[in-house]
Amino acid sequence: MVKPDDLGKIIDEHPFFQGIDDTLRALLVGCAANERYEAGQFLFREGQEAAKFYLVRAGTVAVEIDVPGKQPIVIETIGEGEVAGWSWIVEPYRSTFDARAIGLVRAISFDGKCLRKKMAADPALGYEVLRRFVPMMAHRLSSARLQMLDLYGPSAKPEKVKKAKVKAAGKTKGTNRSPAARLAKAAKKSKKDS
Amino acid sequence: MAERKRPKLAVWKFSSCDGCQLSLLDCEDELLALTEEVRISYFLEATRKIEKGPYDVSLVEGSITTPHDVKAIREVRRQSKALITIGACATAGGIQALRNFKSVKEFIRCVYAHPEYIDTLTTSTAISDHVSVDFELRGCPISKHQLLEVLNAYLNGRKPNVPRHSECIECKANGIVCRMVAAGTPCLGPVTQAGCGSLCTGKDRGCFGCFGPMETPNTAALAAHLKELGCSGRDVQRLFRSYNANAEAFRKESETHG
Amino acid sequence: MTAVPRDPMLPVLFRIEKVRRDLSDTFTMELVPEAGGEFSFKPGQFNMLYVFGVGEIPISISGDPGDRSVLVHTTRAVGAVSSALDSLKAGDQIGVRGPYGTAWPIESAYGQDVVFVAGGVGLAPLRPAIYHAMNNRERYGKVMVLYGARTPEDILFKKELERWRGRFDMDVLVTVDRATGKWSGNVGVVTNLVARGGFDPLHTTAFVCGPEVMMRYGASALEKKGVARDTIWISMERNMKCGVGLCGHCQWGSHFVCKDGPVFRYDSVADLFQVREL
Amino acid sequence: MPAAEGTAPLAVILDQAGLDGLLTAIRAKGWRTIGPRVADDAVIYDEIETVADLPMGVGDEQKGGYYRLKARGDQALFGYTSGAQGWKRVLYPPRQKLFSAKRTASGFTIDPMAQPDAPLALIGVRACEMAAINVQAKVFGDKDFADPGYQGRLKGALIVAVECTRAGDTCFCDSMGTGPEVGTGYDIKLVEMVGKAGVTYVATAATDKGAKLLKAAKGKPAAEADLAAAAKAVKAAAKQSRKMETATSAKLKDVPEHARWDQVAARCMTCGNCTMVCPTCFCTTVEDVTDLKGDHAERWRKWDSCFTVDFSYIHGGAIRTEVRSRYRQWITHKLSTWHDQFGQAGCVGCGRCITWCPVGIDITEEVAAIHDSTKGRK
Amino acid sequence: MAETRTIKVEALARVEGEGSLHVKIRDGRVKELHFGIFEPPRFFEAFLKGRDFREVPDITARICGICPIAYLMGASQAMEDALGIQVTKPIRDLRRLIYCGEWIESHALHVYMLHAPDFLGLSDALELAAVNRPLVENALRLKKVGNEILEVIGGRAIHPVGLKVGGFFKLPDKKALKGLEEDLKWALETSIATAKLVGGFDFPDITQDYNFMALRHPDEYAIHEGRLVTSAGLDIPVSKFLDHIDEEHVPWSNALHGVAKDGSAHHVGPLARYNLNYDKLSATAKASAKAAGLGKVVKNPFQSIVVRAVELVQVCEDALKLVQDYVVPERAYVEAPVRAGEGHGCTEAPRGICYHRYRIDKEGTVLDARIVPPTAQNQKVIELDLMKVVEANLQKDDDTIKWKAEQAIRNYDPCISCATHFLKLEMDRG
Repeated sequence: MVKPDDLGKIIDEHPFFQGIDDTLRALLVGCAANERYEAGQFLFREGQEAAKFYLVRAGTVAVEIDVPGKQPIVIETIGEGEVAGWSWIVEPYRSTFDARAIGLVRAISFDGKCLRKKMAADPALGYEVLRRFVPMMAHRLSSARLQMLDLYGPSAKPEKVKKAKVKAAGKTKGTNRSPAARLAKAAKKSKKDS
Repeated sequence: MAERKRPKLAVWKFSSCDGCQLSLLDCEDELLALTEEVRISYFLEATRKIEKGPYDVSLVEGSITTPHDVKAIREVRRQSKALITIGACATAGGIQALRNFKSVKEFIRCVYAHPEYIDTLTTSTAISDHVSVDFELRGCPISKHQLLEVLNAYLNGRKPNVPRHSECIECKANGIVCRMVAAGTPCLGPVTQAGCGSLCTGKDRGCFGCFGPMETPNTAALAAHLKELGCSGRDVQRLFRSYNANAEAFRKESETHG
Repeated sequence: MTAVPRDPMLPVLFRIEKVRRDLSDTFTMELVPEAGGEFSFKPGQFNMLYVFGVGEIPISISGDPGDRSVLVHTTRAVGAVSSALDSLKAGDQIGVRGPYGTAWPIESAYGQDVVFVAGGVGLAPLRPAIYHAMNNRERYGKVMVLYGARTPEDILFKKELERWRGRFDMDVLVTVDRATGKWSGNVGVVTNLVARGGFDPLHTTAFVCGPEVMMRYGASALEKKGVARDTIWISMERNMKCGVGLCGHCQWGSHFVCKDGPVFRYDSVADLFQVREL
Repeated sequence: MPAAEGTAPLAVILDQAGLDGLLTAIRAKGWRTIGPRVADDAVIYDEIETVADLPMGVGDEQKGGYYRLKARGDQALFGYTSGAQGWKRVLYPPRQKLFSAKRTASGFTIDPMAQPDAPLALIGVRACEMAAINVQAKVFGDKDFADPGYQGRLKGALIVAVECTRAGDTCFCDSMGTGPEVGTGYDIKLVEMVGKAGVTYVATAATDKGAKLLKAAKGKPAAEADLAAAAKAVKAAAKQSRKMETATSAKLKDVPEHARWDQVAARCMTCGNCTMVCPTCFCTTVEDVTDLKGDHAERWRKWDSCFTVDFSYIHGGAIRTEVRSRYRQWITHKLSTWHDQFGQAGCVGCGRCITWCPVGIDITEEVAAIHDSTKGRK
Repeated sequence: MAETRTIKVEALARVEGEGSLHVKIRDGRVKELHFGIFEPPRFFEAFLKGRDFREVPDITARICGICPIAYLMGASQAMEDALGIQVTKPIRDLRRLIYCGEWIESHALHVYMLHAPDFLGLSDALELAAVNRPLVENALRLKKVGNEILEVIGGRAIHPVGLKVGGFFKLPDKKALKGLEEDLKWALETSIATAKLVGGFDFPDITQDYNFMALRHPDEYAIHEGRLVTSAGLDIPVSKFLDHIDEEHVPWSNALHGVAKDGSAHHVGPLARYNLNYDKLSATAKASAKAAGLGKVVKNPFQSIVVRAVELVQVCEDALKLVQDYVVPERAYVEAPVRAGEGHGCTEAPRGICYHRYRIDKEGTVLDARIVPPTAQNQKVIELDLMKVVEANLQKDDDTIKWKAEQAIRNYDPCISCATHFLKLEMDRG
């Protein structure tokens, strides 16, 4: 088990809460837990209560949408040093996507209810947490927009040619004499006539 | 050298004067060479021989003016790998699109005098209003040089050199003195697509827009200037309302005058 | 000597030695001069490639600047000329003019961390610089390649990227906009990779190449991370007909992209980026 | 003053017969004489043979979008102000073949264009036009990549400049510092003196080849008084009704979002006339042509204009789709960024873009509007 | 043989425009025969109303891309008539010259590309080129000479832009016309050879007693001016055309049939001109006709190809002379103050007389327009010919009848695009 002191140290080292005031960090530690997810395990599921958020320490978390009849669509991946989950801070506190561990994920989780209560009681903590969450959320939003742009350009697709059915058309029928012979004859005749 | 497979060419006609397809026969110096490179599979004006589709390239002349045309052009599209429309009728509805500006009432009176004989639509519209078109060749009539250029570019897999800019650029390159500036002659050149070879200006007359609107035509600015030159609203309307009357930019401008 | 200089508009004939398909629409050609000899260039420079009867386009050189025996170009077939290039085979000839334009100042980054940020086919113009860095690995701090592609199928030089990733002295991060198939890597835009850092921003030179929008956001992500504007470099793309500053098409503010660029220091052009339709 | 020997410039007085003799001498030396003549209601620069081809007694009236020839009532041959198009038509023709290529069994071969034609003698080059020729010489004379066609034609050319003795209504060379007096680059300079006794020319040579030709023309040596009268006549052309605000125009690149761009876009038709008649606009595009069989290919260079959509096309679309961006590109380049590129403005104040703009958009007025709106700031 | 046969040619080939043919045969007799024109109506007369009179020549030219001069000139003459203008002789000569150009182009096209293949059992001129390439190359060059005349004077071959009411916008310089001289000399020789050649074709033995109608001019083989005469003895000024010619609308065609007031058919075109104006042919043309086996009267419609060739000789010779004699006229056009009026114009298009009538108001705005093109007038005689041809070939198989019938139609070089433009008129009266 990780001791609260060690938790505080881990929190301090993670870029997200880097440099946070000692007293505030102590408050955070009270809501934190060390967690480990094996590959394929879900950190949270779409529609369920957003009970926690995570500081990812190692491994990658895929944020996904489940599509019936298809593979789930990965919207983004969250890696070491980043945060997974922000629905805990936004009413009605339900997760908007699935989060699944790709490979082993180690993270510090924070209990949302616990933290919200402390934030309400201590505006300094509330401000500090929001001050760090809002830029992260803004970054996610702008990244999502860029991702929509098809920034690197679509690939060229060769156009398919449709096959068509056509009515058979009338054939030209030859006559008993070749055109060359007729021409020659015409020329001869005209010579004779002139 | 390996024989290149000759693509099949078809020439189709809708409502028109036949002048644009005649342009193909007017390529006197190139016609025989052309037939060595393409196989003429359907071209009623030139041959009674008809080959089955699909066709590699279809040239389509004329505008859509009857219910039968509407069906026929879809069939042509289905049979054509590349569909190239040729001429103002096919690209903008042609002179016969002037009917589009008549009141429906008046028009119905015309049509229904003998409804049992005649089957016609109230509008004359461009081919691209009905099916997708791969390339539009402008002009009333088209320039045979541009026609050859498009076929040539197709055969050689390159982009056709058919500029979309104003006729003025062509005039200046040809060393023609601007009729509007130097003689006060009303001219659609600044809003008309190049390609004719500065024909009218070369003959001391103003451009009447037979190549249709250029890529970004500022018709309002030109119309204002035409009025400064002494044109009445009606004159301006007539100018924009001729062989490419139903091309959007010209149609809209013509509707604000009169 | 008053001889009239050789016309810069005349191509030199090269023969295609090898063609490799990279992606469904992207391919790499190796060319050798028909008349023999070597071809030297600086990373980031481009050539005008002429396909007989079809036309000419500017294409960056994507090969190793250390190998002068062969000229390598990676092209994506998007227009008539690039599609015509795509249809050529080994043994065919093309015309080449160049090399033209400015280069990635890869040597100015000696002693620093170098970060290559690439998007889509923008990895190709950076590859010569990456080769240079790897050929001179000891002269650099960290070497990072951050690469974004549309889907896993659109990742250019995939095997090479994997090989580089396998090296202990190089960091390679790849991300895609849309995960397909069995992709288990990063999903998200390439700027996210920049945001993750892993380099020393105060001692980093960054080379960014990709579509204009991607470079704009890529450069600003680097800036946010603390990399100074004057150590960020980008490579511009504009319509070019001559490649040598005579035709006027590639103007961008006061610059001719063909001869003042394509590689620009970010601080000298950041303002231009903000002007629409410049 | 006696006819110049040694260092002093050669100056002679020619009457019109003498001028004709000069033309004959020039042609005899193998130059193709290109000069002003009247065609299609304007003065154009075209092949001329004798003085009879020149526009005798022809003046012009020019204003925004307006050009009319006017009889002067005298015998002046250079009584107009500027011709419909400048000298770039001959020094950098609208269509130039770059090379032709032939398919072979193993690939193809490239044949460079043919050697240039007979050298050109440009007769009647004005101050602004001389300046424009020098501007283009810089554009096409980059240290790394020069255009051999332009440079070759210019090098082989004989330039006979003619001083302006009156300014047209669209002229503003004075404010651009490119006139009214002809700068450097010419071989012979003429000042046309229209007097009661007839028309004479004060002809000065600036180069050896100019001096040789002038000597052959056998004029009467010019006296001090003649030279003084000529200098005075040139001064009259400095009286110009239009003026460029050069301090503001050089800084246009700093106001890319000025509201004026939208205002001019309402009038601008993007027809490209201004760029075509501009004597310094140098943009070109290339066209590839083939024969039907695809065995023979050619590459041509054609004048292009930054007012076209295609000009800024890169795969997927054009950069400058809006009229405002295209007008802004043209005028900003001409007046502002040209300084960064070539150390001077790209405008020589000839006024052609004003006269030949069908709707009379006036480059000086556009700059003045921006000048007025930014005046007093800071 | 089957009791009932229906022969259909859905789309006629090698004619200008779209037409069709339906023949119903019952018990060995032609029961029904329709030469239909399904070219859609384009309502020219309707939209000419309200246009300025100066625009009419260019607009009516768009009726037909094959013979635009017939429209440009007919409309210009009608307007000149309305305004009371007479063009000068040099302008008149230049007009005849450009018209010669149109005739050369159109006749060369028809003789070699559209008609000759029929006599040789070929589908088209390209097949002919496979048999005898130099012949087709010559044909194309001949056609090109005609187009060059159109281009030099009019700017372009199809819908030239240089013509206007009163004359021309700009006159060609002497040098430009002079450049045509050598080509025309060659064209004259080639035309003579052409007449000889096509005179040697085999012609079905079919003759008809037509009522021919053509322009006739006292001094020349009438092309762009003259009085209207018929083989029945009519001799009227152009302005009286509508007193004698009427139109009927038949259900199977989008074109009106031009017929005489008494309901009889009249025949316009080369055969009519030849028979009515033989005396006005040049000596060369007459000699050529003789060499080709033609007499002074030709009543076999299939021999129209020979007559066309003879007319080629005539117009090449005319054009050559006009080119040689050309002096740049002082003025390009004649101008007159605009006034209200009515005017008539009639010229010989390559395929027959083309009539125009307009009324304009005092501002020069068109009040009313009427155009009767040649093919509309020939529709009825074409049907009469077809009747004969089909009956003479009843024992043959359908394909042969089809071909023969097509050939009979092609005798008239029918320009179907022209024929359909005037439906609006008919409907007005309905």
